[in-house]
Amino acid sequence: MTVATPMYTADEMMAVAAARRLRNGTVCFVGIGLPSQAANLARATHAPESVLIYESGTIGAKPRHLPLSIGDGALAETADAVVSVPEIFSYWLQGGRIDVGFLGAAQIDPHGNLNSTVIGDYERPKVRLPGAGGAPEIAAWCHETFVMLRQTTRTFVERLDFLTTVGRPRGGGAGVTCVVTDLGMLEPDAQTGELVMTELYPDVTAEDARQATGWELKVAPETRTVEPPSDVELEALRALEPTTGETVRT
Amino acid sequence: MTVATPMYTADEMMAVAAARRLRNGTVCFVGIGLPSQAANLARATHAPESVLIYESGTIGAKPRHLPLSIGDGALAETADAVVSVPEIFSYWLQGGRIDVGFLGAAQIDPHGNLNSTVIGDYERPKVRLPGAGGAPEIAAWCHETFVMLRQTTRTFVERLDFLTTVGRPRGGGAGVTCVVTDLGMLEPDAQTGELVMTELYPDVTAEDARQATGWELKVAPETRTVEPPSDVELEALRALEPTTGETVRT
Amino acid sequence: MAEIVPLGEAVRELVHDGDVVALEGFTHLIPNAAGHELIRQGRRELTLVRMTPDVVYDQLIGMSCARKLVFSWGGNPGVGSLHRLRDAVEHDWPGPLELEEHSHAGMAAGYAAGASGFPFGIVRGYEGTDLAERTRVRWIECPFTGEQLAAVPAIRPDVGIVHAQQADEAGNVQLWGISGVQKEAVLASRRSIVTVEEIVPALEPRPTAVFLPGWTITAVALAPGGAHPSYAHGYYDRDNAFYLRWDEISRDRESFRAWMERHVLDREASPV
Amino acid sequence: MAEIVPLGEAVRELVHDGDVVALEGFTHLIPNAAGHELIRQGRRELTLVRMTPDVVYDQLIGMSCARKLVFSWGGNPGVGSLHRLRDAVEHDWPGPLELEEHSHAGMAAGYAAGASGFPFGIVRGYEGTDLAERTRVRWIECPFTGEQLAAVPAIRPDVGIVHAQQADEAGNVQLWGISGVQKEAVLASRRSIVTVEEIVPALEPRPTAVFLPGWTITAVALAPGGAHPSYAHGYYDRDNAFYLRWDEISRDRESFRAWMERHVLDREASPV
Repeated sequence: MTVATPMYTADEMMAVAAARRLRNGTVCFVGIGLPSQAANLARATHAPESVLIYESGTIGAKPRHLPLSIGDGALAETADAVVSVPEIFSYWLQGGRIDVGFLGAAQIDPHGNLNSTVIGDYERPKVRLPGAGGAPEIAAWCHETFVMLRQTTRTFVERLDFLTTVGRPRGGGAGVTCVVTDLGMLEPDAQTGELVMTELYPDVTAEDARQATGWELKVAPETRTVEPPSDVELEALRALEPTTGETVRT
Repeated sequence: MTVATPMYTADEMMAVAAARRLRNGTVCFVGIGLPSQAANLARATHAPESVLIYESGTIGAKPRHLPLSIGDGALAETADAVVSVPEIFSYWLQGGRIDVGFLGAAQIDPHGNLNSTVIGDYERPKVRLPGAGGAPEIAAWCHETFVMLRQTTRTFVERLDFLTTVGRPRGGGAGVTCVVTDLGMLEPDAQTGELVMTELYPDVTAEDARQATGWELKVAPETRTVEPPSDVELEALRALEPTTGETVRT
Repeated sequence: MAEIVPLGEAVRELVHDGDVVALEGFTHLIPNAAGHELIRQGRRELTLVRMTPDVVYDQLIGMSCARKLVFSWGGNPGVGSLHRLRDAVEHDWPGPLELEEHSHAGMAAGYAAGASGFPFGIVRGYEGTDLAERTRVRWIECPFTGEQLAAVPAIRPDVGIVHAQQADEAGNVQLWGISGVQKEAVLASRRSIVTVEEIVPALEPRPTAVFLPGWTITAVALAPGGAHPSYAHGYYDRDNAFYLRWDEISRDRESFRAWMERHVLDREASPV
Repeated sequence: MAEIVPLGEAVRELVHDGDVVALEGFTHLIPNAAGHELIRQGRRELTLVRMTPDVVYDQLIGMSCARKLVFSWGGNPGVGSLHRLRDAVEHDWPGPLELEEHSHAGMAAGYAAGASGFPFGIVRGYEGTDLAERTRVRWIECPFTGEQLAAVPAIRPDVGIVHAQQADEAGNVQLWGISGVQKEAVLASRRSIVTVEEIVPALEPRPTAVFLPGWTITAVALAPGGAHPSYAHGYYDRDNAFYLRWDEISRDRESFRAWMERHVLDREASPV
């Protein structure tokens, strides 16, 4: 059942905006949360042949609902293949066969470098974050990397508290080519590599974006306005919502 | 049906002599031919829990008949596990978890070094042999290595034409601890590491062994005489004979 | 050949204070029962190794079992922080916790090197990150191309502990579904304990199965439900509700203590 | 995504004179039909790569397709010598053959490195052997322990060719039984051809199965019986009698030529 004027959340707008950038057949390396939402939405709409690889070793996973963890049983059950974690990171990721990697982060700097390790001093952190996980090698070896995080002066900082992942690595890939936020999208400048705001969501102004950025944000002369999520996109996205967390014992 | 005084071939004596040296539960890395015969004979007689690993990736293979190649289907069908060839050589062989490795060779020198590469000059060989295969790492990483080859002045040489495999490597294992020939057995001297004839088959004299060796063969003061194959051993060994090579298409 | 023993006995005989212990599991088959037994037996000064420390490591840290953590991603998957881990790192409660952190690729390479008997593994990573100074990485040059690569030291735990679906009477083990680095963790460790959902007369080969021969394992212990709140493919699903609840339970030191006393300390090892 | 094409077309478009070509198979699933197509199309100056070159490599060498062989064990398994290989090395007939030889462990590490995008792999071997001077091995020092290890260069063929039991319509491939280094050979190669016994509507996961996604393969070609005289697990057994007969056929240059003309040159590629 569709709604005349769709209401949607910021997360939904982010997932839809990222999903639209995936061409059909793209091989994606995805983590949990927004990336998993975006990649599965793409698979459920315009990119049915996209291949989802989770670092838990599942290749070609086709979950009907979003997994709560990257190792949920649904991923193994629906995957074309399940391989070991050392193999996923050697033959598949570092082997350079993945088109698009998705990353989140706690902080990003003007060159797309990411922090997912600590807020504050490393030895005595204000907030201890989960850490690197697969991020450094995902950014280095996927052909391109999409970053998804909310845009605030606390997350978009001139200087990272800790550099976990290099935005433009000397790896096989192009590094971070797109940052999807709750205000719009940024892309690196071809010359300088500095992130530039190139797309804005409906009712978001360039000034809003500047206010939400901890550095002198560059905004493209002609920013595109992103189409709001369509009914079809919203329905597909909401149909992916995880089932309740109740456990079934057999 | 048993025979009163068993008649047996030199190969059968070699296989029996080698098999007797395997304790029950030994983990063996075996190649085709005499080593495969010896290891399977041990499994069929006094060492039923011995584990056979073939370099084709079959762990715990239990063939009813001797395979003609190390990759025969019977090995995969009867194995506890089948792993990739890179894994067999990394996690299993170099990982140092194998008790006894078996090797053949075209030439052996007084220190148990082996040649399976060429006879004559490398650039213009008289005989081009198959090459190293798994031998160098088998000798280096199995806890001990048994060599099986016929004893003649052409195979037992002072100087190898080519050193393919080190007899006492600086690896994890003891290297060559036993050489089983068609005349008896040699073991390295604890001090010098030089091979000493320690056991002789029935009706074989120390002089026979010296005549068949291309160097000044040392013979132990008290050589043991090896028991001839028993009826039980011969029957078990002959029951392992490969089935005919006719192909079955399904 | 693996001995089949009660879990309590396996932990008592094979895990000592100060050991380097890897309880591995990549969201699936996490050896929670074995972790609880370590807590009940009051192990101290452990170096805990795991790519993805989650609830059971949060519990071990909060119960003062660990002096050091070697890891690559430490969080409550799909939920958020591990509050006991954060409390230890941010406020030294219940004591200070030394960290050695890697990327997933680096740690996976370290386990594979350990299983292969190599002193190190190689990764094309770490370059340009602050991580390089915070982990045990060295730079080596490819002798053929001159390319610089990161070398990570082999991971060689004193004890590797994993959970599997099945073992047979001889102590051979089979697990299937997402297998993570469990095979490497067992093969890289000096001693190993495998807890299993059940002991079956014969292991029937399955797709995606990882087989560990009994002769590569020190002890096998029966622990039905031993992976809960994670899952055992073919036996029970992931208790997602518990992971969400743990966020509440573990946020506060008192409620954490109370929960541990009620659900772990006052409990017996799973009977055998 | 792999294209499903006739074998003749796949070989014509993907394999060029002078290419480095790996037709892999460890006694099982040896891509003999593909090798015969290379001979029929008269490829020249190939560098042939394979751990265990057997009959089909003997044929390629005897038919003047190869200028170099990269290998670790070259023989007729369970029978003896490869006479065409020996004739080329010992008497330069039909032409000289350059050799680069490794140990199995070294070559397996080279393939794994190639599949992983690493420039080299490491082996604890070669030390003290004459092989070290005859192969492309360099010594590196462990930056943590100082131990000396052998580095072997990554194997990166222009074309990797393997045979599998099944593909689906999308060009996904599944093979099972002994899988050797086939996965590594395909993933390490710039282009790849997989010949299959049959194309099925859907691949059903099996124990010991190796799955290669269609997007890692350049071309899939139907070639029923394409592994003969080796075997295809679940389809047909190894033709041991042929391996014995090959010893006779290949001993003599004329009988070899006659056999090749009759059984390979005058034949069409397996129809599709």
